[in-house]
Amino acid sequence: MIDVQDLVVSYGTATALEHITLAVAEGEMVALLGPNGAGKSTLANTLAGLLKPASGTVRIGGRPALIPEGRQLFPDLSVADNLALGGWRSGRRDPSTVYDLLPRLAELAGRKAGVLSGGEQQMVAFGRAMMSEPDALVVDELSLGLAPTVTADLAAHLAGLNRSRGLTVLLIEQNARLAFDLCDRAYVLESGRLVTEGPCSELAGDPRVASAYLGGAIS
Amino acid sequence: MLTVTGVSRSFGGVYAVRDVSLSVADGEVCGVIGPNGAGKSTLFNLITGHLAADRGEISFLGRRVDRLAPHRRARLGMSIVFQAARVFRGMTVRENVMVGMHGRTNAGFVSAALRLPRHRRDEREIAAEAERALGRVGLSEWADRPADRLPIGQQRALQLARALCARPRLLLLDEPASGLRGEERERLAALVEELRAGGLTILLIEHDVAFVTRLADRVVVLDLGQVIADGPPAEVRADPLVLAAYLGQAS
Amino acid sequence: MGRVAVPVVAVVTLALPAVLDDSALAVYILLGLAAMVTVGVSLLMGYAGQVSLGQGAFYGIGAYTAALLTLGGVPPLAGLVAAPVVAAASALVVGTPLLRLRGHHLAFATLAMQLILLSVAGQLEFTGGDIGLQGIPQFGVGSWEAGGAAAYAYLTWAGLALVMLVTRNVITSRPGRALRALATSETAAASSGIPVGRYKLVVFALSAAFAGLAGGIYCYYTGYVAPGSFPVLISIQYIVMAVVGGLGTIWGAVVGATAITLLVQGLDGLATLPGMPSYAPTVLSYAVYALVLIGMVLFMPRGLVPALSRRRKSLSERV
Amino acid sequence: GDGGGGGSGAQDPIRVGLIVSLTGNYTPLGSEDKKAVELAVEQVNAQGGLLGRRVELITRDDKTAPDQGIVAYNQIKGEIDALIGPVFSNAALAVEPLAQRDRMPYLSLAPAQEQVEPIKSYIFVTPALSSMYAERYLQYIQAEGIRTIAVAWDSKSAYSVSGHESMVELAAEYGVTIAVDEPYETTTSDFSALFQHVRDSQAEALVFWGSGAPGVTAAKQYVASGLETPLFLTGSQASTLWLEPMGKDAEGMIVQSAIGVVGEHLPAGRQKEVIEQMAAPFEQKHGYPPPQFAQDGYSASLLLFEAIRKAGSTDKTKIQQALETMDLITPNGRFRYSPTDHSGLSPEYISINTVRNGAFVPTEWAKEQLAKTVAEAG
Amino acid sequence: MSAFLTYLLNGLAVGCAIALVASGLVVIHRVTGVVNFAQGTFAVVAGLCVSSLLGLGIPHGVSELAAVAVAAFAGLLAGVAAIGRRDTTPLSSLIVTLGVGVLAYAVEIVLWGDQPRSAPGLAGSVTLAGARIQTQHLLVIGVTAATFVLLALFFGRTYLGKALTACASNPYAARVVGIDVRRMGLLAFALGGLLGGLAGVLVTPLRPISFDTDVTLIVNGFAAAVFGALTRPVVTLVGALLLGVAETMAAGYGYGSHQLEVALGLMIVVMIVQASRRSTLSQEVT
Ligand SMILES: Nc1ncnc2c1ncn2[C@@H]1O[C@H](COP(=O)(O)OP(=O)(O)OP(=O)(O)O)[C@@H](O)[C@H]1O
Ligand SMILES: Nc1ncnc2c1ncn2[C@@H]1O[C@H](COP(=O)(O)OP(=O)(O)OP(=O)(O)O)[C@@H](O)[C@H]1O
Ligand SMILES: [Mg+2]
Ligand SMILES: [Mg+2]
Repeated sequence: MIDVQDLVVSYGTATALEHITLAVAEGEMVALLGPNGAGKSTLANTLAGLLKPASGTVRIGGRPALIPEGRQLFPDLSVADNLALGGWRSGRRDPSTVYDLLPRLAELAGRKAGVLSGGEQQMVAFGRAMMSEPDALVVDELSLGLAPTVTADLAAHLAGLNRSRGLTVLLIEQNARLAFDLCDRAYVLESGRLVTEGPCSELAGDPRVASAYLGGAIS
Repeated sequence: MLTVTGVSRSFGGVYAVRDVSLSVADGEVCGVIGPNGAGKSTLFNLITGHLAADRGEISFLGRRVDRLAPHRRARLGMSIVFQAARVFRGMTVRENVMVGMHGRTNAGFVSAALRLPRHRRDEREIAAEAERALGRVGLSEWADRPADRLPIGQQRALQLARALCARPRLLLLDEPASGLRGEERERLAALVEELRAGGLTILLIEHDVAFVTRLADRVVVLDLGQVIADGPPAEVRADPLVLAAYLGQAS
Repeated sequence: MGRVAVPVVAVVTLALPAVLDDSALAVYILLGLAAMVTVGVSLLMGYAGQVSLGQGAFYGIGAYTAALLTLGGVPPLAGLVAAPVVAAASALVVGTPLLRLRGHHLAFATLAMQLILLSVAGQLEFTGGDIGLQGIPQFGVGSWEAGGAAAYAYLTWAGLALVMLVTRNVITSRPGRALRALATSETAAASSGIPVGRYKLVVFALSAAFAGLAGGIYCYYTGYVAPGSFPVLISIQYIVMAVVGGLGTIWGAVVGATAITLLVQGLDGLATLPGMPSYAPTVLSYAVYALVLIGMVLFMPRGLVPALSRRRKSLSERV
Repeated sequence: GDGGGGGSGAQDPIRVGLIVSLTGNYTPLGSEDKKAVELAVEQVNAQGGLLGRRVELITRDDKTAPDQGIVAYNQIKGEIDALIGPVFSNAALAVEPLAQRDRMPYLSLAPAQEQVEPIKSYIFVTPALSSMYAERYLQYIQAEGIRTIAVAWDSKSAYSVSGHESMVELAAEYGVTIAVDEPYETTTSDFSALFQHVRDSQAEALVFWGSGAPGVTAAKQYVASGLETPLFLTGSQASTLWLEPMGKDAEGMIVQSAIGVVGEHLPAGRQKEVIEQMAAPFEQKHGYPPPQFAQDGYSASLLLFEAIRKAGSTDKTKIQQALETMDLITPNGRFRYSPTDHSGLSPEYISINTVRNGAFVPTEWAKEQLAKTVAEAG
Repeated sequence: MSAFLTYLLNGLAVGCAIALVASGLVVIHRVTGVVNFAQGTFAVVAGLCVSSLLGLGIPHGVSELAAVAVAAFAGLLAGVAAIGRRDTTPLSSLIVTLGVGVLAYAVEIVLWGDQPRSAPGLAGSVTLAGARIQTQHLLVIGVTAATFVLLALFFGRTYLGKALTACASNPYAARVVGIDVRRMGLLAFALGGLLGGLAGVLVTPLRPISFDTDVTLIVNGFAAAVFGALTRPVVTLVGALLLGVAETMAAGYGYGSHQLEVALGLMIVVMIVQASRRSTLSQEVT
C-alpha cells in the first residue's frame, strides 16, 4: 500500500531524509519512531505529496490522508466546515459519524476552528482526516494535546477501522508505549536515516530503543 | 506568590473559565490538568494578561495585576511558555532567546543607535544569559539556526529557554512536554526538578498525568472552566470526580 | 555585505559626485533620497512588520518643515535638523491612533493619512496651497552655500550613510530584536516584557524621521515644494524599492532604490531619444518597466540583495 | 558663448528643450503638445531652419511629477538654447526658478497664474490664464442679460481655483451675483448635490470650472439630472478629450475655447491663416483636428522661433529681450509680451461656443466679437 | 428633506459602484491572500472594451457581456502572473499585480489611446419620493445588490465557496485535504476580473474611463475592502456605502472640497474603534 524506495528529501541544501526504503502492506499498522528532528514529519509530508522528493520513489495505493503535525486547520472556518472540507477527495460532506466518535466536536460545530483549545483542534484534525475515508492514513502525532481518555478512544477507533475496513496506518507518536500497543511493526528513524525496524514486541525489548522512547518520565 | 480570586472569562456567552480561585505558594510546582477545552490555557492567558478577565482579581507578589498590560506583568516576573509554539520567525535560535532578556535590560533606541556604553554592557549581559539558557535546555548546538525551521521538539525547548532567560519568579508552562519523546521528556522533567530546587514557582499544564504526578507538589483539576479538585497528586488521581471527568478507566 | 564591499562602496560614493555631470547628478541625488526613505520603509516593514503606504507624507512633512522655516528666515541648517524632528513628531501624533491597526488596515490608514495631509496642504494658505512654496533658499552653513548639485550629492549620501548606520545599530541590538520579535508575534513579544505599542510607535517615528531628513534635503535641492511633489504613488514606489531590493536587509533598500531609479531614468532617456515613435514613452516607460519589475519579483522573490549574496555564497562554496 | 567656437557654431543645430508629461496623469495633454511642437519644428526646418541652422528638439518626460520635471531640466539644461516647458502646473512651477536662475528663455505650457505673478524675466506663458477665461465668461454673461449664476470649481486644481477666484473678484464689475459657490474634488464621482443646490437657487447659469475627468462626469450627470439651468464649461473642455466621451450628450452645451479651436468660423485673414497652417497638417498627420493643448505647443514654438529670428542669435539674453518685445499672431491669438506682461494674450481671443453636431461652433455673440478682435489685430 | 433623500440615494449609488470594485479585491484576497492592485485595471479594460464595442454598433447586452468576459480573462492572466509560480509570497504577488497594472497601461494606450472614453448607459433620471436619481445609478444599485447576495451565498453556503476560502485561510492545510490551491487561486482571479469588469461596464456611462482611472477606482475600492478585512463581502458593502454616503453628504452640506477627508477620516475612525474591540491573541491564533 505504501511503498518507499531509496527516498531522498532535502530543504534547500540540507538533506532531511537520506535513502529511505520502507513499505507498509495493506491493512498493516506501522509505527515510525525517532527523536526530535529525525525527519518523521518530513517523511509524512512527502508521503502526502506535499514535498517533492529529490530522488527515489513514493508509491501509495488507494486514497491517502494525513493528520499533519501542528493540526493545521482552517482557522477562519467553522468546525463543521473544516470537517466537510476533509471530504474534498471522497465527496463526503456529512460529518455526523465524526460527531458520533467525538461528541465534543458536535458541541463546537459552529465555532471557528482558530479559537478552539489545542486538544479540540487536534480532534478536528483527526475528524477531518476521517472524512476523506482514506485507505491509508499517515498520522503525525495522534495524542498531541489530547486528554488521556480521548487518546484512548481514538486509538481504539483506528484499531477498529483497521480491523473492519483494512485501513492502513503509518503512525508517528510521541507516546511510544501507545504506538507499540497499537502497531504490529515499527521503523526507527534517526538523523534522516532508518536505523532499525522490526516487530514492536522485539523493538520494545531492545534496550537502546526502550531507553530512548519508552523510559524516563513515564514512571 | 500568586492568588487568583473568582476569575471568569466567557467567549460569546460560553464560559471558558468560571469563578476560578486558586493560589500558588512561593517555590511550589502546581500542576493543572483537565479535559480538552476545560479552560486551562485560558486561565494562563488571564494570569499573564493576554486575555482580560470579565470578573475577578489576580494578585502577584502581593500586588493587584489584573489591570496591567502583559509586558508589565512579564517585567514583574511572570514568564509563559505557550501551548502553540510561538517562535519569532526570521531570527536565529539565539536571538529568539535573547529577546527573553528584554524585560530585564534597559538600553533603548538611543543608546543602541549611538552605541553608548550602556548598550554594550546590556548586550554582553544578554548574550551571556542567553547562552546559559540555551545550555540548560540543550539547544547550544542549534543556536545559530533559523528558529522557524526547528523541529517541534526543539521549538518547545526554545520557548522554554526564552522564558528562562527572563529569570522569572513564576513560570507558566502550557503542555511543555507535548511532542517530546522519551529521552527528551526525561530531560525536561529533570530541568523542571532543577528549577524547582532553585526555588522557582511553576504552574504546569500537562495531559501526561504521570509527568505531572512526578513533578507537581499539588494538582488543580479544571473541568468546564471550574476547579473540581485541588490537592496532592495522589489524592487527586483517586478523586472519583476527576476519574469521571478526565482520567477515565485507562489510568 | 562583506568587509571589502563597504569601503569600496564608500569610495565609489564619494568619488561619483566629482565625476558625474549635472544630469547624472540629478539622478544620483534623487536616488540617494529615495534610498534614505526606503531604508526607513525597510526598517518598518522588513524588521518591525508594520506596513506604511504613507511614507511619502513624512517625506513631504520634512520638506515643508525645512521650506517654511527657511522661508521664515531660519538658517537652513536649523531647517534641515528640524525636518526629521517634525516628521518624527508628526508620526508620533498620527501613529498613536493608527498603530492600533494591523496589516492591511494599517496600510490603508497610512495611505489615507497621506491623501488627507496632501489635501490639507493643498488648501492651506501658509503652505502655498496647491501651488506650493517656491524660491526656497539654497542650503548652507554659515557663510558657505551649497552652490552646485555636487554639494547636494554629498549632503544626500552623507544623510544616507547616517540613516543606514542608525538602522544597522538599531536592528543589531536589544530594541532591534524586540522589533523583529513583535513583527511575528505581538503576544509572545509582550510576554517577554516588550512594550509592543510603544516600540511600534518609536520605529514608526524613526522611519518617519528618515523620510523627513530626505524631504529636507529635497526641498533645498529643488527649491520648490508642493503637494504634487509627494503623490501617493511615491509611497508605493518606496515599498516596491524595498521589496525589489530585499526586505529585512539594509542594503536591500539602497540596492532596490538604485535599481528602480536607474531603470526608470534609463527607460525615460531611451524613450525620448529623437526618432523614437510617439508611443515609445508608453511602451518603454510602462511596458518595459512593468516587465522588468515583474521579472525581478518573480525570479528573485526575496529581493536582489538576498539573491545576489546567495549566489556569491554558493559560488564561494564551490571554489 | 563669446568664446572661440564661432566657426563650427554656424553648423550646429539650434537645440530646443521640451519637457512635457508623456506618462502619468497629464499624458493626454503632454502628448498633444509634443505632437504640435514636433510639427512646428518640422515645418521650420522644411523652410531651411532658423538663422540658417537646423532646429533640433530635445524632449524629456516629466512623468506628471514636479521632481521629475527638475530631473529632466537638469539633464538637458546644458545642451539647450531655450525651453518649452511642462503642461502640468506644478512641474512648470518647479522648473521655473531653475530656468530663471540659469537665464533660460522659458515658454510655459501651463496656465497657472503664479508663473507671471510676479513677473520673472525669463518666464513666459502661452496658454490663456484662467483669469482670462473667467473674465470672458463674465462679458458673455453680461451680454446675455444673466444676473445670477452658480459656480462650481475643483478645489484641487490650480487652474480652476484661480479661475474661480477671478470670477468672484470680477463678478460685481459685470453686475453678476454668485448665488451658489461650490467646491468639489477632482475625484468626485457624483454631482447630484451640486445640481440639487443649483435647482434650489435662483441661478440662471452654472459655470463649471474643472479639467479632466470631472468635466465629463459632471456634464453627463447634468444631462441625466434634467436640470434646466444652462451649463457653462471652460476652456479645459474644448477638446476631443471632452467631446468624445460626451458623445450626443454634449449637444447644445456652452463651452469656452481659445480662438484656434474655431478657426474655420473666423473671417479670412492672418489669424485664420496661422490657424490653418497648423490645423491642416496636424489633422492630416494624426487624423483629428488639433486640440487646445496642441495649439498651445504650436503657439509656443512659433513665439520662440520668432524670438530667435529677431534676436539673430541663440544668445539667451537676446532671446529674452526679443520675447519681451514680441508681437505675433499664433493659433492662440495675438501675443504682445512686454516687460510688464509675460502672458501676452487678452480675453478677446477666447471664444464662447455651443456644441453642434459634435463640434464647437461660436455663438453669435462670440462670432461678432472675434471678428472685431481679428480685424483690429490685422 | 427631499434634498437629504437625494444625497442619501446618490450616496448609496456611489457606494455601490465602489463596492463592486471592492468585491473583486475581496474575492481575490479571500482565496489567495493577495491584495490585487490590478483590480482597477479590470474595470478600465471592461470600460474601454464596452465603449469600443458599442461604438462599433454592437447592441447593448452583448457588448457588456463581452466586455465583462474580456475582464475576466484579464483577471485570469493577472492571476497567472501573480500566483502562477510557486514560492511567490503574497507581498511579491502584490508587487506583481502593481506591475500588471502598469503593463496594462501600455497595452491600453496602444489599443485605445490615452484619451478618456465613455459609453451610453440608461438615460435620464427618476424621481423617488421627491428625490432625483439617475436611472443608471438605479441599475448600479440593483446589480450590486444582486452581486453581493450571490457572493455572500457563494462563500457562506456553497462547498466550493468554502473550499476557496480555505485556500487562503491555510494553504498548506488546503493541500493536505487535496485542494489544488493554485487552480483555486486562478479561479478567484478570473472571478475578480469578472467583478471588476462588471464595475467598469456599469461605471463607464457615469464617468469617463481612461487608462489611469484605475488609481481612483482602487483607492476607494481598497478603502471599502479593507473595511471588510479584505475577506468579508457584506462588511465590505457596508464600508463602501458608508464611504459613498459620507461623500455625498459632505458635498450636500457644504464640505464639497473636503469630501475625501471626511470619507477617509470616517473610515479610519470606524476601523480604529473596531480594532480596539479585538484582542491581539485571537488575531494571532496559529
Ligand atoms: N522548512 C524547512 N526548511 C529547512 N529545514 C527544515 C524544514 N522543516 C524541517 N527542517 C529540518 O529537517 C529536519 C527534519 O525535521 P522534521 O520536522 O521532519 O523532524 P521530526 O522528526 O518530525 O521532528 P519532531 O519529532 O520534532 O516533530 C530537521 O533538522 C529540521 O530542522
Ligand atoms: N478566543 C476564543 N473565542 C472563543 N472561544 C474560545 C476562545 N479561546 C478559547 N475558547 C474556548 O474556551 C474553551 C477553553 O479553552 P482552553 O484553550 O482554555 O482549553 P484548555 O483547557 O487549554 O484545553 P486543551 O487541553 O485542549 O488545550 C474551549 O472550549 C475553547 O474553544
Ligand atoms: Mg515532526
Ligand atoms: Mg490548552
